[in-house]
Amino acid sequence: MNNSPYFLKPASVRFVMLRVLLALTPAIAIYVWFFGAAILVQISLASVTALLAEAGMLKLRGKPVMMFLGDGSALVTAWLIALTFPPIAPWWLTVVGVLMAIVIAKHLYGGLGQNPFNPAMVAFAMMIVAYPSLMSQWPAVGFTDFLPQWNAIFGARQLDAITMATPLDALRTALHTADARATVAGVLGSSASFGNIGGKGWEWVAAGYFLGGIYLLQQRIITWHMPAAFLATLLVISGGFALYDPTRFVGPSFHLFTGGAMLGAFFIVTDPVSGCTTPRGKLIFAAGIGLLTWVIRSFGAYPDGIAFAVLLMNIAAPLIDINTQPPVFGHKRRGGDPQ
Amino acid sequence: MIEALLVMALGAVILGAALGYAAVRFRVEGDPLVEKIDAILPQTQCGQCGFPGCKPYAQAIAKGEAEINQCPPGGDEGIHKLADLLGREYKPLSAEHGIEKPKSVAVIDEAACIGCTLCIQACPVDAIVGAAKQMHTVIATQCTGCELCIAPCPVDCIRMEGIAETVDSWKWKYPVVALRRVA
Amino acid sequence: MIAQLFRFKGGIKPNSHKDESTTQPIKLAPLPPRLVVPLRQSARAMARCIVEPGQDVLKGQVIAVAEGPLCTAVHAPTSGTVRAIEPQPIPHPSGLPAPSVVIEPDGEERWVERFPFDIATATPQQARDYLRDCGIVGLGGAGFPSHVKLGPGEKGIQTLILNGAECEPWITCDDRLMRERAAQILAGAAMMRHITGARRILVGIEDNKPQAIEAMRQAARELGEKEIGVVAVPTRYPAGGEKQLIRVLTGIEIPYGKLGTHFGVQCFNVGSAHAVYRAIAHGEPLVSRIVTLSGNFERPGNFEVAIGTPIRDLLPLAVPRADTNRYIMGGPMMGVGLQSLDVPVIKATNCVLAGSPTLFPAPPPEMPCIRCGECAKACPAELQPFELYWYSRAKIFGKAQEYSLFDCIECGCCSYVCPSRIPLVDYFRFAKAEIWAREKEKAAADTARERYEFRLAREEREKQEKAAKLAAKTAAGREKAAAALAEAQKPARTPEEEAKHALIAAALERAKAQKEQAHPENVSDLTPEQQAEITAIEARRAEIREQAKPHLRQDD
Amino acid sequence: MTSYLFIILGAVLVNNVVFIRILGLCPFMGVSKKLETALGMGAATTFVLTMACGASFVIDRWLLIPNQLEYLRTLSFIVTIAAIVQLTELVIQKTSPVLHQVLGIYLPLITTNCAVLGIPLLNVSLRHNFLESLLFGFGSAMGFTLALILFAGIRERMEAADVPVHFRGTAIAMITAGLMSLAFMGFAGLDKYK
Repeated sequence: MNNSPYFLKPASVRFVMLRVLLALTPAIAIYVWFFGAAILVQISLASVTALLAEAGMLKLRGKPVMMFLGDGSALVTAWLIALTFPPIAPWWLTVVGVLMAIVIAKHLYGGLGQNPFNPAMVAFAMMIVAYPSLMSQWPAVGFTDFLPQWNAIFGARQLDAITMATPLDALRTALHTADARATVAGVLGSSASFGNIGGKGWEWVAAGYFLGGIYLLQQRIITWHMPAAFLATLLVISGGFALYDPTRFVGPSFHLFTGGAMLGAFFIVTDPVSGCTTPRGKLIFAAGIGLLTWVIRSFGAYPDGIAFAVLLMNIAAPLIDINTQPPVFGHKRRGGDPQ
Repeated sequence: MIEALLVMALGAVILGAALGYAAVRFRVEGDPLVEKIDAILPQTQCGQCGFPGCKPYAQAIAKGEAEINQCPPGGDEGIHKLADLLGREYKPLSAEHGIEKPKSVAVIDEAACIGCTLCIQACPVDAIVGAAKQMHTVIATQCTGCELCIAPCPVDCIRMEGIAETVDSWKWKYPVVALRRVA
Repeated sequence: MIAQLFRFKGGIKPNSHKDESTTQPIKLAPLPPRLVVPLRQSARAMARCIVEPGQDVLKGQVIAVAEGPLCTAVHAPTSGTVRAIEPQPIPHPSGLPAPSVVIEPDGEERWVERFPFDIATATPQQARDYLRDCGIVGLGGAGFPSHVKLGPGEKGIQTLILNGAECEPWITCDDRLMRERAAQILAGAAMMRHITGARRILVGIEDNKPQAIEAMRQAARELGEKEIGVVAVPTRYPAGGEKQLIRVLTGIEIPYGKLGTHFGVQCFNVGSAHAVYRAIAHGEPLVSRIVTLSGNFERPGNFEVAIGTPIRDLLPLAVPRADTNRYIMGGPMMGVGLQSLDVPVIKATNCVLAGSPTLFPAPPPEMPCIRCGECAKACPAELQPFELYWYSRAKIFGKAQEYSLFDCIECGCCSYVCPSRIPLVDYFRFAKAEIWAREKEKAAADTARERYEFRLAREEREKQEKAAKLAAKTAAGREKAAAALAEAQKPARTPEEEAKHALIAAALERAKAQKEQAHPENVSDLTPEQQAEITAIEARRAEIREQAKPHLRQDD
Repeated sequence: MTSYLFIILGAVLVNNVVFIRILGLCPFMGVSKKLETALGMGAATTFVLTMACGASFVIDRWLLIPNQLEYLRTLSFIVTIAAIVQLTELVIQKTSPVLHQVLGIYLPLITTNCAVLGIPLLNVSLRHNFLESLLFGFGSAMGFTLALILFAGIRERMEAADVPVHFRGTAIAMITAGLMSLAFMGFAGLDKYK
């Protein structure tokens, strides 16, 4: 005997998660086109690990395994980890990352819906702090031969031929450590890894994420608040500084179409569990991530700041939520006086 | 060496003087904490905690002389509230002080009552009315269910009765979590 | 006449299923063999019964009178004989019984004498008292006493709103009532306007009921009044919620804990207006109402049903389908699941909904909340249901209250949209009930503390008085001794001393009596043998006491 | 001017006293269950730490160094801090009894809060002048307060989470603190930017 309401709208968590996975596919296709099929290996590896870890943790915690496994949330985490890790990272790096995400960041906090930190970003931050060099070896654009990539993942690591630094990393290293006369224009012109607006190849992957993001918006799975606030903040602040000193600060198009910006905007920042939930809170949360991303990219020691920015704002999310509660019906105007 | 001693002594004198002044200047009167503790206690005045009432128990807690887990009528929830207020660790209800029971009220079997007034004297909240050699009765709405009237009754005519659920006192239950059904 | 409509945030648009039951006109339901009239008809108060088992009653005769401010009178729905006054199951989520009057109809429908109420000469207070004694409560579902809502409040009422929105799926009793009795509804509204002194009347009807809107507009035209506006409001659940409808029609938002009267606006169900008309124009108390039978029925429709008719006797009128597995009183969003078909129709019963496993499938298992915010988008009270859920589930009620738990109107929108299929409203009901219970407990504890402290103070005072008395006595004794020494013979006691002695003697007497009573004396109604045995035992005891005397100073 | 800003920024974010220097963990774990108490503790620590930095600078520069008594540094700093803590406790007891009760054991524990001793000692080794010492102390205390408040925010929410039984309470709090520390590592390098 249940209580009212007695009929419900057809919707489910699984439906939401499957839509998210679907939205990721165009970007993955572009990824494969430019950087080879290694990413598919990583995605499979991460998915299997995530499902096994999820099942194991559910079993340990005495929850119904099949019901929760079917919700698809572990797959979303796994795919995001695979897409943020280098596609030629050794297999154990991905596996350990996924385990960290599922076991520590997700299930120790009570599983789906209860984790205060974004599991995928926890995995990324842990791995980049622990294995900075492994996390910085990315495949060179256009070098799509499968066998060397396969070897890089599972066997002997003959990497020099197939790797290069990511555009963000290359720019940061050049500006920070090279001689003081290095300028943005000089660096961008000097390396093959830079494309027309962002990193070569990466700009197209970013476009794929953007496409997926539009689909999620259209499906009303995410709201406009977070992607808009995140991208706008990144745009304004990087644009402002690029105008102020174009030799030292790279422009907004580079920031938006390089690294994890687009993936972050639509798939990571928008994670409802660990983020803010009030309309104003969402704007502050995403803008904060945008700002911190730019700060860490421009001044920090790590190549891409999104993971840390997301985690830092995850920490602040409860406080932001508490302080941005929207007014309740009838409590908006002082004392609720009639006109 | 002498300098060192002098320096330390000088420091001690100055700091001591400052502290002494502050102790006088910021003296605290009364203890507002007792009120806060007392507000959490259920006011059954049953004495199961080992103190002659809720207030004395509150005072003992405030002084740190009593544990927070000695109040069976307050139950688990009362202990949690006390732990929160005082920043102490939660402890399960101490068994020697009793167990948490559903709330009940005393009922006097009026046919058996001999009018001895012993229960009236025992009742901490004056919830029993009657006079010597007259029948006594419990004002159910005022009864805290402390059971203190049971022992003194020479004819054992007082018993505790659980409070029956009515449409007015009925509460919505915790939703049945579907997970357990599936699992 | 109303140019601007306002909107409320949130809300949902479920399939409304209205057409199933609107095709047929309202039919009169036959009298059942037995009527069960609960004494608890209005929301919170129980009326005091004034009839006795075996008594004959007439239709419309008062069987229980109002007591307290939120109570209304209860009347016999038909003529017949009172068979019992006893707890009977009532339509309540608890399924618990409540005191009810069981009436066996004689089938003659003999009315009490009815007099129209002269509203023109009566004061508003008299009119309100009259409505209370006619048992008029809100017929929209909550059953709040109408006479209370007609009270003037601080600023008086300017706008009277008639609620014909009927936003819950399946329910059509107001729709049919408006189509068939529009003139009477507006006449009732005009009477309420007279009582409250309101300026204008607004009738809010969801725009999926064009015939009802047309009927009401026609009636308003015939009445020739300019200050009655019939407004079509957008169809969106819960547009018929009182606060939501007031918001849509006037832009005023009434917060939790405030009444419409604080803002010069008051809202009544169209059925209530109809009942007011019947009461004032014809002197008929509220003894029947329109009930929609819809859902999994072969012949759904609307019926005029005597209050107290058991649901079981109602069902054959609409013929439930074979796979019907449950009945709901009210709509699918806020109704009460019936645990027994013996419960009667009460004044708040607007609909009996038959459900089947296909119509209302069992809820899928609850998944964890992913904080997606769908519920917050759907909440018409603009709450954050997932936060309320988060803390209600963990029983951290203080936090839930910080998130305005009590502003929740339990409309069910959040549960309806939740992708994790969480019965959110159930959690909120649970949390509210717990908080209320706790507040009650707290109040009881405060009373207990007060009484305990008073007792302590009294004991202290008594002790002091006793001490003072003792001191006075010893002082008097010493004086007496001195006096005795000085003057050999004197009249022994002054009147004061006399009184004191009498007091002491009485106290001694009492103590003695107490001591005697301290022995088990449950010895009445004994057989002679038992009596003899007791006497023998007592004698032996006395003997032992006697023997023990050298060793014991006192035997108690 | 910018150097002062960098001192504060560095102390609050980059070298956060709790997350990066891993100092002052006892009050961090103990007084972070509720937001209000966290704020109170943060305020008390800010006051004490700033005062302690100022006082210890004065003692170090004008008492210990002129008399070649640097070997008494730790000892005299501890005594000074203890006195300041005592003073604070008396004031709080008078002005906010609830905060006093809530801070409870932790208030005297500010005395042994390693951050409160560590920051003045760091001041000495970093050769800060008086203003820098004060700013560094204040900045570190702000970092401590920030950590405490953020942690309290998360803990208040986590209180209702379905954490596995063995990890409830301190265990999950430690893990959370670790992950927060991880997040703060993202600030690495900010203070070294030229």
